[in-house]
Amino acid sequence: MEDERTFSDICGGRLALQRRYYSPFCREFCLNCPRLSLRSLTAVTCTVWLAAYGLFTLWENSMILSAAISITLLGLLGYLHFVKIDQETLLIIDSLGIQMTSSYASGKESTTFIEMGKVKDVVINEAIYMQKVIYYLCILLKDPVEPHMISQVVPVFQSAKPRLDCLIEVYRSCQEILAHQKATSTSP
Amino acid sequence: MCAQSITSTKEAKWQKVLYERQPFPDNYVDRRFLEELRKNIYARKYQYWAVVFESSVVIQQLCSVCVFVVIWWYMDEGLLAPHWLFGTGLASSLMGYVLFDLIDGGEGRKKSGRTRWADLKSALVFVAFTYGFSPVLKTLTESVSTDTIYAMSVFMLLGHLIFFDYGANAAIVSSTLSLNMAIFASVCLASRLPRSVHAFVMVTFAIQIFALWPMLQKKLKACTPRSYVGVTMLFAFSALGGLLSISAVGAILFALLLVSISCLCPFYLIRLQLFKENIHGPWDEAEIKEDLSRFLS
Amino acid sequence: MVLKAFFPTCCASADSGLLVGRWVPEQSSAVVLAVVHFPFIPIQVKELLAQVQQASRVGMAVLGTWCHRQQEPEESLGHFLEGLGTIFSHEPWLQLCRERGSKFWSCKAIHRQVSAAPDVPSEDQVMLIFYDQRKVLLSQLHPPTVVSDHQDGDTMASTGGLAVVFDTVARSEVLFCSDQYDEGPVRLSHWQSEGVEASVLVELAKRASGPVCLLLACLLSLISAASGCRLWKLWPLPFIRSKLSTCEQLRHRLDHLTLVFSTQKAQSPAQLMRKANMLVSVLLDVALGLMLLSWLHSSNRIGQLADALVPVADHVAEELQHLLQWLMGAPAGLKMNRALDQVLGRFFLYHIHLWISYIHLMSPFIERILWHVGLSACLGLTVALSILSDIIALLTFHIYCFYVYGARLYCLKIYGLSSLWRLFRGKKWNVLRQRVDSCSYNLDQLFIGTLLFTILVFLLPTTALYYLVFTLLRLLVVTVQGLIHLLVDLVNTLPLYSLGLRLCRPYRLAAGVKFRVLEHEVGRPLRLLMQINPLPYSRVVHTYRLPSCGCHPKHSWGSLCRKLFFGELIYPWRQGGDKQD
Amino acid sequence: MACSGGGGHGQPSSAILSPVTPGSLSTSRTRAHSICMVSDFFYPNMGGVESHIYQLSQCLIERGHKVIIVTHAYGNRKGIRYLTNGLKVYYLPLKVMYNQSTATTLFHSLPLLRYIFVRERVTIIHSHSSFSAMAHDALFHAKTMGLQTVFTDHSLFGFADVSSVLTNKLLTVSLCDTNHIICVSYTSKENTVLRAALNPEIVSVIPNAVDPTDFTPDPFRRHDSVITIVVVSRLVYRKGTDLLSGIIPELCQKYPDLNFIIGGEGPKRIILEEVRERYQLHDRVRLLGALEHKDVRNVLVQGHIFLNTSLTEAFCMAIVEAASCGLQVVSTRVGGIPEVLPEDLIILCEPSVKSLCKGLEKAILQQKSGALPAPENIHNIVKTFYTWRNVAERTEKVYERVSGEAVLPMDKRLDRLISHCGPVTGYIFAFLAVLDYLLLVFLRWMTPDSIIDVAMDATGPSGAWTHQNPDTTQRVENDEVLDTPR
Repeated sequence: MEDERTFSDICGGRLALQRRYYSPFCREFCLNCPRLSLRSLTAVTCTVWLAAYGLFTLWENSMILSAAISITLLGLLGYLHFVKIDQETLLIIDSLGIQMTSSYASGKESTTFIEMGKVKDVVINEAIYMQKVIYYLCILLKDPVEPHMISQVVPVFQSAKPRLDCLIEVYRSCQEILAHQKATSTSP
Repeated sequence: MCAQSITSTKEAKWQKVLYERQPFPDNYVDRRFLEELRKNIYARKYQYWAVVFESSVVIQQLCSVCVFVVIWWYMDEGLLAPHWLFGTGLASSLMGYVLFDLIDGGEGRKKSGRTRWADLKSALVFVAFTYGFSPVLKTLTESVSTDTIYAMSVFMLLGHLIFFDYGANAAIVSSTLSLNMAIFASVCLASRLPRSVHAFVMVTFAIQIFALWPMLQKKLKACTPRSYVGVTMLFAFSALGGLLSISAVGAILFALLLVSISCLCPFYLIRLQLFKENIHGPWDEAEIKEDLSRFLS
Repeated sequence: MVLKAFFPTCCASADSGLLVGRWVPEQSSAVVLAVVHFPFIPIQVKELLAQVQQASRVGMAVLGTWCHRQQEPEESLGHFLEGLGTIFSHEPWLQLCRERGSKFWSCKAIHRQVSAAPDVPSEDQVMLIFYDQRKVLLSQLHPPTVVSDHQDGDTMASTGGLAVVFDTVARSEVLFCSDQYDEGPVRLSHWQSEGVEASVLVELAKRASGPVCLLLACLLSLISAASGCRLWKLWPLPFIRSKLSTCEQLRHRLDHLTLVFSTQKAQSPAQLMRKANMLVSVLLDVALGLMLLSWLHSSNRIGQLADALVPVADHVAEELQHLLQWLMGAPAGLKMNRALDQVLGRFFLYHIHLWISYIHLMSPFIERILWHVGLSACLGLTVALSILSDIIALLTFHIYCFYVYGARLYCLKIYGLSSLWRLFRGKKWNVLRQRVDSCSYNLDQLFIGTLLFTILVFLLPTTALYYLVFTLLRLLVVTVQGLIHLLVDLVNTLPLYSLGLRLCRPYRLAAGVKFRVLEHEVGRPLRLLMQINPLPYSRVVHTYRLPSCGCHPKHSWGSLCRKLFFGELIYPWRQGGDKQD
Repeated sequence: MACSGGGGHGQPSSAILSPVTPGSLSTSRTRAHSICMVSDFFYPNMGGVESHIYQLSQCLIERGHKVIIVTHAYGNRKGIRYLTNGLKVYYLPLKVMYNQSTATTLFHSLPLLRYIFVRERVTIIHSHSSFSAMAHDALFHAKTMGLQTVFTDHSLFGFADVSSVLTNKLLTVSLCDTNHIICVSYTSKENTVLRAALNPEIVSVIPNAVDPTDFTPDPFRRHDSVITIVVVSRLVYRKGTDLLSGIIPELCQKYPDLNFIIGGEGPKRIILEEVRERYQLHDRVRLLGALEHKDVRNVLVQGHIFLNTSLTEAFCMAIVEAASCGLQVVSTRVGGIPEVLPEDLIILCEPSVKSLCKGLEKAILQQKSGALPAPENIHNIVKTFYTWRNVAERTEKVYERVSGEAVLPMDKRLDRLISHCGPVTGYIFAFLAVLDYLLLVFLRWMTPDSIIDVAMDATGPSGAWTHQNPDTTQRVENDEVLDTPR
């Protein structure tokens, strides 16, 4: 089954959360950020161009204009390829692991898979971020040496920072799967 | 709650203790509030003439700076031969040296345990070094513009006057710094003089007037106040005279300055004492009266 | 726990038969390695498994049955497969089945000895995970999981779950290498490696490599012995060698070659990778060097260079002379002390004069020198480059001298001024407490101190200017040398082999795995596709970069500026002193 | 200290002792406030203010209020932590300027503080310690946001030198429109009223307290063959370490059977060591160095007499702790000390070596003649004096009163500032207040209150911590928290 709900991120922008329940022990949560808005793009381009023209009128050097063009193009490419993240996916499979995929606007995907053996817990944590105090979902990794300690905290949905209600949704079903995992892994 | 507490405890007397719970609200204000407040406990009363006498130190210093500048002016104009200045300086310093020991019959020397040999040595060091460096001094600042030099020396002399140890125990007082600034200024000025002999003489004179003369003054002030006042007067007038020979306006201004410092400022200080309002009370940080250094000596 | 069945994609189209693989009870996951086809004799299957097991030390077993509903009519097969379970008893008994119509599979895991109902087989949920046998076999997980011990493969469970899968597949390589043409007693289907004769060249190379390595190793040992002999330990030589970057580079390369051609085998794959990287970098280096050589020796470029060199040196000297003339005047309207200015200027001019004469003295030999230098390019581009940087250092020796004089002078001044400034303020530096204390000087100390202070203050600008100018020149040279060294280091350290591998065979270097959920319908087992998540390039470089021969400055910018300000000497190469601190 | 248990539960309730609040636990059970304590000084820093804030918060939580604490980051202790009973602490990443007090530009802390106040739905801001710049910032912003403000002053200040003149001016500005001020002793109240030119009606006196259960006597730890004098204080000038350095040789020469135990660390320690060297007292004067708060009791009970040589004190907790351990207290008569203990428990002296030696000799004689009451008795008397629960009740009353009052609207506030703080300062700070308001408006436009997540209550009426509801997300992650990239 699959459904979609809209939430908002900490800055008020709207996010779409898709939940796919493949089976009782495999679920996928997919957060879609708003796409690159044409308005902001044009705004940035115009500012760069105006600046370029200003310099051009100052120095009468056409190099500046070409430089401006290349800068805008390269900047846009770089932004789309390295910065702008369109979609963040959290795939959690019982007794196998948790997989986080973040796909960039250019289609590039970066995936990290964490085995269930390393996962200690999934919690919602509070943090001071820029001039805000935000909630964020994070995966606690076991310390290989002593298992009750925490070696690392992996934040989830790092680029699209959803608000608490959205996080709680994800958190609940993650907890269900983790609980099932704990229950069964102890029995055999 | 306030009301009932008041009524229920007409007879109960408020006392300034924390360890027992009293039938008053926490923000209760008693009659005895601020009764331990005191004002101007440590305010000092000043005598006018005493202040004037103390101010003479400042006068002295101003005058010595003035004299120095005047002498430099003479030498720069070539009105004053360096040999002559050197001779007089030497003579006066010898006189002062003798006087220095005569005044207190040599207790100071005994106390400090400084031998005449040491004095001679340092005197030799002064002369030798100054003489050795005077050619360098001559060429030192020739590429620097005169105005820069003047500005620097004025600044340094002001610094000398500011940091000089007038007997007040303030934080900024540092006799070392003031002396150094004076010497710096003297070197700067000396380097503008026409020949290296001039420079040499100028620097030695600076040492005499900025380093040796205040020592003698201090001793005079301590032992024979009357003569000290006399010397101060004399010195002030000589300085005025010297300045007068250069510019009348300068002399008048300087005289005004001296008068205001020696007469007006004390008067104003005493007036201001009346407006003093210094709050004291149990909250003050108690200061330790007796000296505790004896336990560590 | 959910039962995970790792199924090789290459077997998806195989005929019905038995699933052979390994059962990992800790994660309740079954790693299917191959399918045994009908007809077979159970004893032979068991023998095969036994020999594979003792060869690969992996607990092999018959995990269950696999039926591909396209050939056989099911009803006959069904009971038969049921029956097989009794022959090869395994817990739990997998029953994989692929229908003809739908592309969805059915999979059952049956427990027999369930205490509650012995006759009614109980089932639990199964998850099918397809994996590409070849890729998994060849790939190598990063960071490399420590393989606990090779004695028994079943302790692998101590390491992470997927590591076990990778390990299992990697170890049961013998199963795949079995030649496909000789018909064994048992017909298996799995990914088939192209046996031995597929790669004759590789085999030949492997055979040949041993003696070649031995030979080269002997040569190298001779060379190193020669370089190690006592003659080189005589006084000036070690110093010079430590300063010449050419020697550094040569020694570095020598180490590389000795390591590459060392006769003992590389234990871990990482070490093997390292060797390969070194070999490739050396080869590339030499190739580039030879190109350079051919370029140089074609159409007498050496001669042109030599002719160009002397005038250039002269010109540089000229420029320096003009600069000094300018400084001895009133440069940029700065107020300098004329006497000192003249003295310094003359001193430096004399130096330049010396230098020019020296250059002219050695001008006739330059061409021959260059020619020999050019020959050295056949040892590799890096060697040529480092020789170049050494030549630059030699040709700009006079600038270096100026810099040193200026720096020393300036340094003295600065220290004198700082201590005299403390005296000026009536303070002194307390060495024991490492702080500034106030101190009462006596009169003549004060006087002399102030006198010197004044003089130094007025002389400071002159020295400072000289220092500044020569430092700038020096920095220019240092930057050029630094760039050359950077280039050399790039060639030295870049792990080209790994990068190429990452480019052509991404699955060989795996950062981990990633799963894709294949489309599925309710009631059927979930099907995941396990793909290999290749290592990003940055981490490839970071993991496999070769050690550099640290012969370039390790200043941080802050410390560099501090040193410049206080007039301490800076060097392009790593100082012996720097090594200690 | 800040992690030692949950506040003072030594007494059943000290309410019975106060005629003001009969059975206050039941009657004064009014609506719960959500309080935000702001101060630069908090655990891991150690001291009187820190323990005050911690214990007070614990007791308020126990009484059903919601309490959070805001302080600045200490080293890598940044972000959000939870202490005992779900006491939530924000360690804000602000630059520390001078001994643990943050640098203030009066504005740079507004965005974070406002965010916290909004998300925690704070109703009352309670700032501590006039040395803490952050506390004053918080007051300033809270007034701008229209929240009730309370300020607790823990320290005394003179009027003599330039620095105090300046600080007093700032205090005037900061307190002139604060709703209520709390002082720890009557002397401190007088001082504060004078410094900030306040109306004494809005200044309450609520003393500090000690946890009597932490400071119980133990007569068997002390050796009665010798007499031991204990000193526990920071070894700095204000604590009169110089006096101590004079007292030690005097008494040690006079009484051969006298030992000193000195706990505490500080710049003046060198003096004591020099004295010890000079008079070869190594076997009789023990310098313990810095003490953990939990060890203090074990040090105290080893002695017979406690010596306090402070030159200024608002409310000396050390002597109360010592008396609670059953020691005879000898102290200087400065600041609020005379109000703290009754005459029969304390010997007050002038702050001079002679007077203190006299007082100590008196105490020694009493000790030798056995005229002193038994430690148990002293403890039983002292433990009724100061308890945190009582402090919490009285503070709660202040909150009640404050929450009734109205916060000055902007115009009135500006009038107050201008009329109350002198022409120059008044106008300057009125201007700053306006700027602050504009900045706040800007922030509200940038991130409206509606999109700020309301935080889960750890404490208070619906505290997730107190009634453990299952799916609360409040897991304490003390180790890793994201921080502002700086």
